[in-house]
Amino acid sequence: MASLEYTADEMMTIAASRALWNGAVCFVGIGLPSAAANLARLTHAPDVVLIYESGTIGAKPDVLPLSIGDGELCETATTTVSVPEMFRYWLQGGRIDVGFLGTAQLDRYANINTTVIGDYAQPKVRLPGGGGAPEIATSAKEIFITVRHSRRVFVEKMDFITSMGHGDGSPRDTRGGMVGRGPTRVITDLCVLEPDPETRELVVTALHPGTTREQVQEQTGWPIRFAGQLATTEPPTRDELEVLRDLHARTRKAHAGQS
Amino acid sequence: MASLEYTADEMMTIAASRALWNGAVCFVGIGLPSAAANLARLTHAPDVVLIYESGTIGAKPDVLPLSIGDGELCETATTTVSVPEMFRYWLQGGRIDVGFLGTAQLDRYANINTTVIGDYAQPKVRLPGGGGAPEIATSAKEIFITVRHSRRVFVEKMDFITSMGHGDGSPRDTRGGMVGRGPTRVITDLCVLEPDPETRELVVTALHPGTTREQVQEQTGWPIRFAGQLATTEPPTRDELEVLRDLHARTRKAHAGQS
Amino acid sequence: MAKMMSLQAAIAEYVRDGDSVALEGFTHLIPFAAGQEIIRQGRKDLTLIRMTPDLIYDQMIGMGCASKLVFSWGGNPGVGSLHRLRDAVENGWPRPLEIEEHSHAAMANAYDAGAAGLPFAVFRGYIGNHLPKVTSTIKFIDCPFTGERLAAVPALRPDVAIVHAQKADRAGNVLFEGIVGVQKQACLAARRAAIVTVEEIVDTLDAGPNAVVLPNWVVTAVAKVPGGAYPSYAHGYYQRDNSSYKQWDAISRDRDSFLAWMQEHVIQGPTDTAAGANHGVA
Amino acid sequence: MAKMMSLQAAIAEYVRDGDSVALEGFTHLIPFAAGQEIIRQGRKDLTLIRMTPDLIYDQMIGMGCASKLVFSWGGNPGVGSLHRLRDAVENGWPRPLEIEEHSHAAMANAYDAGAAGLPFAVFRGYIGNHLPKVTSTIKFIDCPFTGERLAAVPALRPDVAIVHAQKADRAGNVLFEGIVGVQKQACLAARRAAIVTVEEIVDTLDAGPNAVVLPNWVVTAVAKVPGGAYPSYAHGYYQRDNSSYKQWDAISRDRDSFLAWMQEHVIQGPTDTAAGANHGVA
Repeated sequence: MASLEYTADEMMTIAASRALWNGAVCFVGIGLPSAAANLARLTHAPDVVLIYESGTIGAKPDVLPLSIGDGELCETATTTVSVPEMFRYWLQGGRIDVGFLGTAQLDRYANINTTVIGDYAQPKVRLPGGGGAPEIATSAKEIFITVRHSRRVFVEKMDFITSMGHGDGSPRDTRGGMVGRGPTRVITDLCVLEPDPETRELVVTALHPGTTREQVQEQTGWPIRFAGQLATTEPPTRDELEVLRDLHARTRKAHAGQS
Repeated sequence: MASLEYTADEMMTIAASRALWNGAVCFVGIGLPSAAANLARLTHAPDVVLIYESGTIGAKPDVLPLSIGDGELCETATTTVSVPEMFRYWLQGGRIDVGFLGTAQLDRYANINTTVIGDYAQPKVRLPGGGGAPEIATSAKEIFITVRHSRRVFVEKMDFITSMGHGDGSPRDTRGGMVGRGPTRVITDLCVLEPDPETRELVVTALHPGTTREQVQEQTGWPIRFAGQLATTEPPTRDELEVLRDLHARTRKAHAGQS
Repeated sequence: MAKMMSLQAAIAEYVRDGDSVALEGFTHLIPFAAGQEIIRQGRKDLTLIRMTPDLIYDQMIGMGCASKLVFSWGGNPGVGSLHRLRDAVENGWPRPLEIEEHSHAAMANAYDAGAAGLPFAVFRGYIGNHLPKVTSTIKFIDCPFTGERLAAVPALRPDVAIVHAQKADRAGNVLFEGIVGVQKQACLAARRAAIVTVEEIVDTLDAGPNAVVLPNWVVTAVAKVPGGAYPSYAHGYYQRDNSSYKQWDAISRDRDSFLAWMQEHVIQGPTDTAAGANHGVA
Repeated sequence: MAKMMSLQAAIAEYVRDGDSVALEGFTHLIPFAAGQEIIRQGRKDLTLIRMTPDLIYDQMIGMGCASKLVFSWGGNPGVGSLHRLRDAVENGWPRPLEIEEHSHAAMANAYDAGAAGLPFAVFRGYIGNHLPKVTSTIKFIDCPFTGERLAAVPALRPDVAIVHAQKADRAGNVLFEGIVGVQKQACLAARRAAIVTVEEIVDTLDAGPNAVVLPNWVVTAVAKVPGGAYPSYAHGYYQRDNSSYKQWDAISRDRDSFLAWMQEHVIQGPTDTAAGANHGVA
């Protein structure tokens, strides 16, 4: 069988989608996480429960939403609740298996910055802010992060922590089980990273096919560590690629059609 | 015009109904308050808003409910909310003009006991308890109480305060306007009582037609005071009586018919 | 994920002696059939939690299922006392009953806090009354911004919540309509299991986008029990049988007549799938 | 009791310079027409409150209406930055903008507390991040039962709340359907006025018993503005115009092109009753 052509972005989305298991209850961030979560639902995890912070529970969108609250999410959901209820009963209530986040920056402990680059009061770049992420990061049982790998993102030192990953590497205060385990996996277009069980520093545990250690180090702002047993990500299957491309094609058509 | 025949109970309900103004938002206790509030709605106050603690807002029942949550209340309401929302957004939110309560006992400061007679741990009579009343009594802008006048009810000393009236007569702590004025009127089958503006002790301000001061004192467990300008309640009008009797007849028929 | 079970099997599997159990339904959708199944299965030492104990808790208390009651209004609505509750509190019959007494506002907030995963609820309440003197779980805290003193109660987190609803779909998603009380909160607050009896199982709930729906993954078991709320009611299915509530006053006033009635109507009475049947509502 | 008014009259009567104003609508039912009417009427020194500022606050900020912004996520969803918001924060153009920044959980809880008449909200949040360092209204309190440290924020109580809904009946009762966000909470939290624009006025709302309805006596003014949420959307009426959101990125990137667009589309643009008309949605 001839090897399939695919892009690094496709590999990233497919690798991220595989992290979700069937039946997982997933609080979905917009953008890359939403693409991965919906791909999971359309492939190996038909019963994954997708929750968007706009209040939609069990959304099954046919196309990817542009915003966190597109009409498609509500129309296909099991039910739609108010935003206070979403954050109180569903997120804080400890019902979320996986919070799936993107980010603008992250550090070696998978702390997230989506607030500001430079000084908060005199910012160099003002980013959108935290939204739901600061509490998703602590209330969901575990966190997956998906983001494109680059030195602008994987930084040695961040100016601001918007959402806690593993803090300074100290063990988490789980407050009677109501605070989750934090980031357990970071999926990029180059590799998969997981926190070291001891130090909680991110370690590359799998390289996507064709990626080298040097490429990863090149795009990471600190001296990156690799796991002793470094795996290679399974390449996309024909089915995964087809479903993902169909999803993107439907999405492009739908969003272009609304004007 | 020949004078109308009516019972003391009818006079009580009618006098109580007149205390509500058109457009008042009334949190309605079951029993006597519900009869009075619905009579007001069917006579001079068609736009009174009736709220029951079961969550029904703007109920317009055709017959009197036996419980606080009969189906009739929901079917005729503008909307029905959850019980936490009812107590949080609607009562505690400061939106209730009048809390209309009944009681098992009350004292000279219109404090209410619906919990226990005798010692709490070794009760002589165990009453149903507070229900919504403890917070209705403090969160509604003012409180009307309607109850049949007797020494068993109007007691010198109560074993338990379930819902605060005017406490020991000290001025109320209104907590920035979020705590109401407390009981402003008590309507019985004999008379109308109001708190003295200075001492907050209940004072008889109007006698129902045919009632004597002696009768009121006879049925009151403490030396009762009468206002300097003691009024006589207007007797029921033909219309009030007719509407009330129709309401009771419809109610009897409806409740008997369900078995 | 919700399992479709018989009521008998659901109670047998999830309700244990010594559990704290909340059977909720605020005047509407009261889970009578489930409570009676607990009686038939002879559960003991339960902490029964319910805002308005109603006839079903009068029956459970009178049959000796409970060692503690957490409640905020314990009467027969529009009729008078719950005589079995009173007999337990006043005379310890058939066994002593510890009570933890609150106001509705406190319990509604405590369920809300339980559903929200918070350890406690804050509200403006318990002002000027004696309930804080007799209920040890009532505390007061100060607003960190204004200094206002507010009431606090621990979140309610029953081991098991049991409610009745109009319908479930075949996947186990549940719809409540009408007076919805604290049922959703009670189910979300439950630590071990949320059991729902329903009037019917349907292909699709046909609910509006913002209807009160519990998704199947927060429901432990669904049992079809038509008439399961009788003699309370199910909006859209049958009305409240007010005459049964009135008759209960005489039945329950006396221990013997109570026991005889329970024997005839509950112990020897209908099993789950026909709960309302001999009341003419199924 | 809700007054039926034109949007122009409602803004003129209830929104004053210096007010705190919350225009809510979480991605859905965003009250664009009302925000643009505020721009046309030249309001100044507003404290703008909104979880997700979106394009409408970008426009209001860029036109100089605001001196302060309270928010939790300030981006163009799925597209990128809000350039006018960034220009105000980074460069003080057209005027300095003070910001009070929260998380969604904090703001949702703060609206909930405002609606509930509480002075503050408690939630499990702001753990391990830097927002409490930069936002002075974030505090922490201890649970009086478990000792757990929890976050606290003051209740949100805007002077005026402005929202868009699908319909009102002739009495002024308002129905929201679909993604309902915090609109009900914002209206109930408002100190002086709750203004609602609606797609249509109907004889009867035809809502389920538990639909999200604001009774007319908590609504100050209802204005019929078909298309009033465009280019966001109104579930059941029209879809989100995603291309407008994408085009906004280029329009708003530059001060001059922004001002020209505002002049053409808002200042000289449609008045309230025809808000969506030239966008082809009315």
